[in-house]
Amino acid sequence: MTIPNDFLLEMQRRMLRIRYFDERASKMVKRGEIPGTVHTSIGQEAQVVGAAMALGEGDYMTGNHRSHGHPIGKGAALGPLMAELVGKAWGVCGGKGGSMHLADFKVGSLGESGIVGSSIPIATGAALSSKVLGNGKVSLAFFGDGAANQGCLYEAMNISSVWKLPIIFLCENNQYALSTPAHTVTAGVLANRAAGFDMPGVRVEDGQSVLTVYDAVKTAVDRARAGQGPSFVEVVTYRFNEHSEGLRLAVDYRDAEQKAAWLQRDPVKLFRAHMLEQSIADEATLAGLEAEVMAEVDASVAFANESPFPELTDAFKDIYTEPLGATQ
Amino acid sequence: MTIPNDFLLEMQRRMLRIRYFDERASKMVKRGEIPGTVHTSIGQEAQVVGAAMALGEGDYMTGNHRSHGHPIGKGAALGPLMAELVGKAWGVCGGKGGSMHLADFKVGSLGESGIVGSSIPIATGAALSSKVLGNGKVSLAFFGDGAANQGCLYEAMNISSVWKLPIIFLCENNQYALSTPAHTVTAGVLANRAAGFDMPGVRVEDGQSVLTVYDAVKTAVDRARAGQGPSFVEVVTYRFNEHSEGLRLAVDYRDAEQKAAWLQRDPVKLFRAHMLEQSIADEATLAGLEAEVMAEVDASVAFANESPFPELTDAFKDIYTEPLGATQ
Amino acid sequence: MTIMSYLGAIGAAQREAMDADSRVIIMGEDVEANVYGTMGGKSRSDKGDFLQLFGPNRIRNTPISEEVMVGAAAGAAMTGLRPIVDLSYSTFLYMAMDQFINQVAKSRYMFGGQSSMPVVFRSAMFYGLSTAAHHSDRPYPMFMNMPGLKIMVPASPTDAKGLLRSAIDMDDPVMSFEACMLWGMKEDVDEGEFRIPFGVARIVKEGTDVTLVAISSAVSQAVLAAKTLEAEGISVEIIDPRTLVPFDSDAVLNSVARTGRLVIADPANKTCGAAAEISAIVAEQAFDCLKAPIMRVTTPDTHIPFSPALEKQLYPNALNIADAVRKVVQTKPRGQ
Amino acid sequence: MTIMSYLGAIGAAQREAMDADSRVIIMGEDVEANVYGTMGGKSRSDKGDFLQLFGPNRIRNTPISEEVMVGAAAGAAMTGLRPIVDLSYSTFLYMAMDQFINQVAKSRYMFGGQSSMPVVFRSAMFYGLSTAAHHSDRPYPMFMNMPGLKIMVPASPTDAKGLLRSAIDMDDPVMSFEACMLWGMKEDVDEGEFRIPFGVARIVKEGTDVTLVAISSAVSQAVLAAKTLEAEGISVEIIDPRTLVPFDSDAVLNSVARTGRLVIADPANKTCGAAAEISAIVAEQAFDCLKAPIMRVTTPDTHIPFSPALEKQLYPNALNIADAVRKVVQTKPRGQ
Ligand SMILES: Cc1ncc(C[n+]2csc(CCOP(=O)(O)OP(=O)(O)O)c2C)c(N)n1
Ligand SMILES: Cc1ncc(C[n+]2csc(CCOP(=O)(O)OP(=O)(O)O)c2C)c(N)n1
Ligand SMILES: [Mg+2]
Ligand SMILES: [Mg+2]
Repeated sequence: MTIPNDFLLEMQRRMLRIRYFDERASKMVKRGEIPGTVHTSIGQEAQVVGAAMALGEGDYMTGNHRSHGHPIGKGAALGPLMAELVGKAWGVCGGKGGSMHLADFKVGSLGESGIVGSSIPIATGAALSSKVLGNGKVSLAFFGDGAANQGCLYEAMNISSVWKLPIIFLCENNQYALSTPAHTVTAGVLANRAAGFDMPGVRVEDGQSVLTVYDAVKTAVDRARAGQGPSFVEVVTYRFNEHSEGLRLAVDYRDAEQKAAWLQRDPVKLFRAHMLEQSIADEATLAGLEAEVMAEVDASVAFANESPFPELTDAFKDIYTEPLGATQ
Repeated sequence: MTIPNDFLLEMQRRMLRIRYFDERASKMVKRGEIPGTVHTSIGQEAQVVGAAMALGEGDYMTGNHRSHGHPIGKGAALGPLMAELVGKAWGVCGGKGGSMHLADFKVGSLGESGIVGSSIPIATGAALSSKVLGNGKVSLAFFGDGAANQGCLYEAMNISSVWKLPIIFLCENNQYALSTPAHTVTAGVLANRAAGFDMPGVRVEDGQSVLTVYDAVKTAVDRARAGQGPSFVEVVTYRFNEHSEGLRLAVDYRDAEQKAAWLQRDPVKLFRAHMLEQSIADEATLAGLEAEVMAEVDASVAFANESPFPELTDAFKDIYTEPLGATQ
Repeated sequence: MTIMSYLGAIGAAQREAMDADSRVIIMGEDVEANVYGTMGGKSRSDKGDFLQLFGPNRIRNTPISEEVMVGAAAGAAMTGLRPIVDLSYSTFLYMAMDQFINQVAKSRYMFGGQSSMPVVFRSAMFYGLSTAAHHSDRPYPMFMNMPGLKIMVPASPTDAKGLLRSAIDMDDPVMSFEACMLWGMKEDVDEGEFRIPFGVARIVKEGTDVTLVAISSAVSQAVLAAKTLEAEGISVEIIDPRTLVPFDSDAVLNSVARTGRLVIADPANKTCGAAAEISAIVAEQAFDCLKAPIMRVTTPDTHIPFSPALEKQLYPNALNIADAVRKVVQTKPRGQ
Repeated sequence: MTIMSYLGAIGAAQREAMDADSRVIIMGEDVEANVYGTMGGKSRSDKGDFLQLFGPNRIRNTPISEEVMVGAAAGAAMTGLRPIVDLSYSTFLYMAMDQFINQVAKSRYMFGGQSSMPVVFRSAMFYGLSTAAHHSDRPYPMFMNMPGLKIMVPASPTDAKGLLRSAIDMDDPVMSFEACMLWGMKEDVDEGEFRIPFGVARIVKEGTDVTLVAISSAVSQAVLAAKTLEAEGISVEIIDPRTLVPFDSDAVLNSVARTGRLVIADPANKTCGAAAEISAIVAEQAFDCLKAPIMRVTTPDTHIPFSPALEKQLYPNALNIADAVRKVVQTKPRGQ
């Protein structure tokens, strides 16, 4: 399919947003400016953006602990995300969610999940409401190779297939679950599991190419929107940083050579080169884009710093939609 | 493979035990002699016995709510089973388990489960201990087509495949989960799901033939014992009675023609005919066998009747291996 | 007014809500065949078969997959539907515990109020019916320990209909624990629409000597016990909280302020049960009114055995409730 | 004796048990790399890497599949192994709730004592560390509500080592809830083999005016509060139950018999928490000794927010514990 240039530039913009946002967040964790830790999507930007941009504005999405890329890829504003990471009142979740539990309902982001696998049924439910209400919305669940061994995924795949729900199961296979190499805990090829649940299963070997990911996911999204049901898309990629920022393990569980090879395949650089080659954009445009995004990230930090902390009493709000009455 | 005649006769004996035991239990439920209800394996005897007898004496087995056939198929004595069904002290579980929770550790029966799917991880753990201890024992998990949509099955299949555990996942596909036709809630063919977990998946279309079932399961057992890991065996069969005895539903959810056709394929009658045809046994031998088993079932009822009820205080025993101390 | 059974009332409330709002759907195992009789009475025809009334888009048989069933209902509730999930037996809820706790109960909070969760999870507690340990749990205390869920435990057909209707209309997740023992219980119930608020206890019977808080199936047992005790000259005030979250602590505290004595009859297991919480609330907030120890009549800390010979002794009943009341009445108030 | 951290003590107990009995295995996510430092100290080399010491047959990385992990450990325990399952964070336990409740806790009972279940489930409660609602739960009260499980909540390195060793030697399933806040806590611990029995509380400090029962991370906070209170002339007796099932009610009842006052500091959520149970036991069995209301200092009924600005106020700490103690001391005993 031919994609208009401004859409391609928007892809690069969102990949840059993720890259710069996560690089900044990493620094801030190490400086103690962000409490707890963060899990960056650095190195996985193509896989995230290629998938998220294959969805429409109104479509739904859920994610996991590696969480910033998903809403950014779906188009969320950076300020409220950064404010959330520092635990401020202007955060997208008012400071209650933090890095692992971002959600931005304005862009169809129904929530990341700190519990591995746990958001897959939620995405399935969003697809169910689309089906029942007939509103044509598609749902996508981001989860990792590690999450792919949680039973709820197969319950979700089965029910989605039986009910022909408009959902994409998007497996971010970055080849490790924390310190555990996927091949040591995973039987067979994940994408091949889809066939047993009567749905297409695609494995994208080059997860560093945003266009390749986009094409694969777009096909699945079109299929879902046409009422033909769910698809499983496995994208092979690699995380450039440690599992979480600041984590230091005594063992080096990742093969050095393999790592070096993957670091060569930086999705942001690759797509930049592609756009120059294909003269989709010139150096000036791209440099300008990068400067713009960097400014956006600076602004998001400023926004976060400006924001007040939440009030002590906010800790007791939003548990229910109304005061609990008799028990309060 | 050629199977000695006495083994074939033992197959018929165990199928008859299940048939007569369940027919008697059904009557007793309707007469109020058994509290609660029972789920019979009438019509599924070939699938149960063909699988159970493919296991060795020392091998392990777990099951589900359709529970009498499994321990009987594995060689359990009928008296303590019947005493359990009536809630007596001489019951195999001292009257605490009842129909849905039979277990007879003497024959490797680690327990049936009233929770659909819940015993599959238990069988997986038995296979793990065989592997760690290197004692060559094989484990088999009986579960239904309905249970096959519980996520824990896929977690179990994955870990068993990765660890090459000696286990057989035996799916009793009687085509219905209570009132729900399997094809309405199940995507694709269950046996085909095995491939995605890197293990053989076999579908036995003729689950009414004890020898066909035996051959398929024996192959899987030999494979497991040889250290080659798990297998998935789906056996297509049919339950002749209602889901549970005494249950009456307003809707007839089973197709009348299909039902009539299946009732023709009575596994006990089929194997009887086969043995006569092949002159494995003559009429007198088989009639004698039937009389013997009927007497066994009568004796099991007598044993149950003779048994005292448990003491009130037994309700508080066996929660822990020792008195709870401070909390008591 | 018309005679309705507890089970019929549950069906009526659901039918009413489905008529009133097309966003309400029902999903669960075997709901199409109405196996548990909770959708229009025991028979399909009686009061109309839900599948025929509302169609397959709104009445959905699910696979046996509790985890995705619960999570999908939550996701659907976050995106425009108002699902009722029929989980049949309460002992099956554990299969979906992660979804209940980490998604259903926490999402709205974690996301700073961006989502609401209008979903009802129904399940029946089948205790007392010889179904043994895998079908007889009364697990509501576990859910009380996790904020974010509302919990109803109706003890009469009227409360079942009124509370369930409120639950379906509510924008927060509700867990409805229905006592199978009460399914057959009948009384006059308003056929029209009515709602019973959460967090408002029902004074089942007024009395002056002892406050007796009774939950679910223990309510009718408490009433029997009270009759016996009246004859002995002991006046018992019976309170049915009806919902455990929110819990109407004022009703209990006010009553104890008058009676000075408290007995709690709760079919859940003893340790960390609802009775423990109610006792702790009173010991904390009404200590000065107390004239006697607070007694709990609960299911002891055991699993449910199959044999009726063992099971029947376990639950709160008119006899053990009456004994507990006698004990607290005999205790002399301090300083006398 | 040697200086050991809480985390090191957990490692030491496991190493000790694995040396002593080849049937003991460890399984869990990322245990090979010792990501959580519970197997031989924070670094692999420190005190020996378990993978190198015991080999891949006994140290097993699992897939992220809590449900089968827990069930498989149970099945293995029923057939000759003595597994230790590392579930990392306590908030992940819900994923395996059905296996914990319906299999681990119930099997021995349902099968009339045919099986025993020698298995230990370890998990860390990461509260107070800005990990928000999906990593910060303290869910032990839910498990207290289900008989069949034993529950340890060590509050010191010595107790961690001694209790965990007892747990691994025990033939019943044990859940070990370890407070992440205490991981760094250091003290002199016996390097040799020793076991601390379940169901025997530790009198952390004797006192005469108030009994203060403190659980897990609340113990050290209680000690700080007691220091302040001593200065005000209030003598506090601090009791650490160490195990919640079995629970040493005698220790608490005897203490209350002397002090007449009870405060409970429990990091779990308030409703139906451990504090509620302890309060109810005392209100039932030691009412006549009570001179004041029983106060609970717990985490209020809320989820754990991410922002440190919101989180730090939530847990029992020296200040809110001291306030509660002052309250019960100020209340005049009735009749004075
Ligand atoms: C249910 C559950 N189990 C374990 C964890 C701990 N944990 C957090 S991230 C992670 C690895 C996840 O791997 P994967 O799904 O591949 O995602 P990735 O981090 O590689 O992006 C683990 C084990 C968790 N958060 N939730
Ligand atoms: C976790 C759980 N969900 C639901 C049930 C209720 N239930 C009992 S048997 C059954 C149908 C099981 O079907 P299947 O697995 O095919 O076994 P079959 O009865 O056909 O032998 C259901 C839904 C249960 N016991 N446990
Ligand atoms: Mg990964
Ligand atoms: Mg079936």
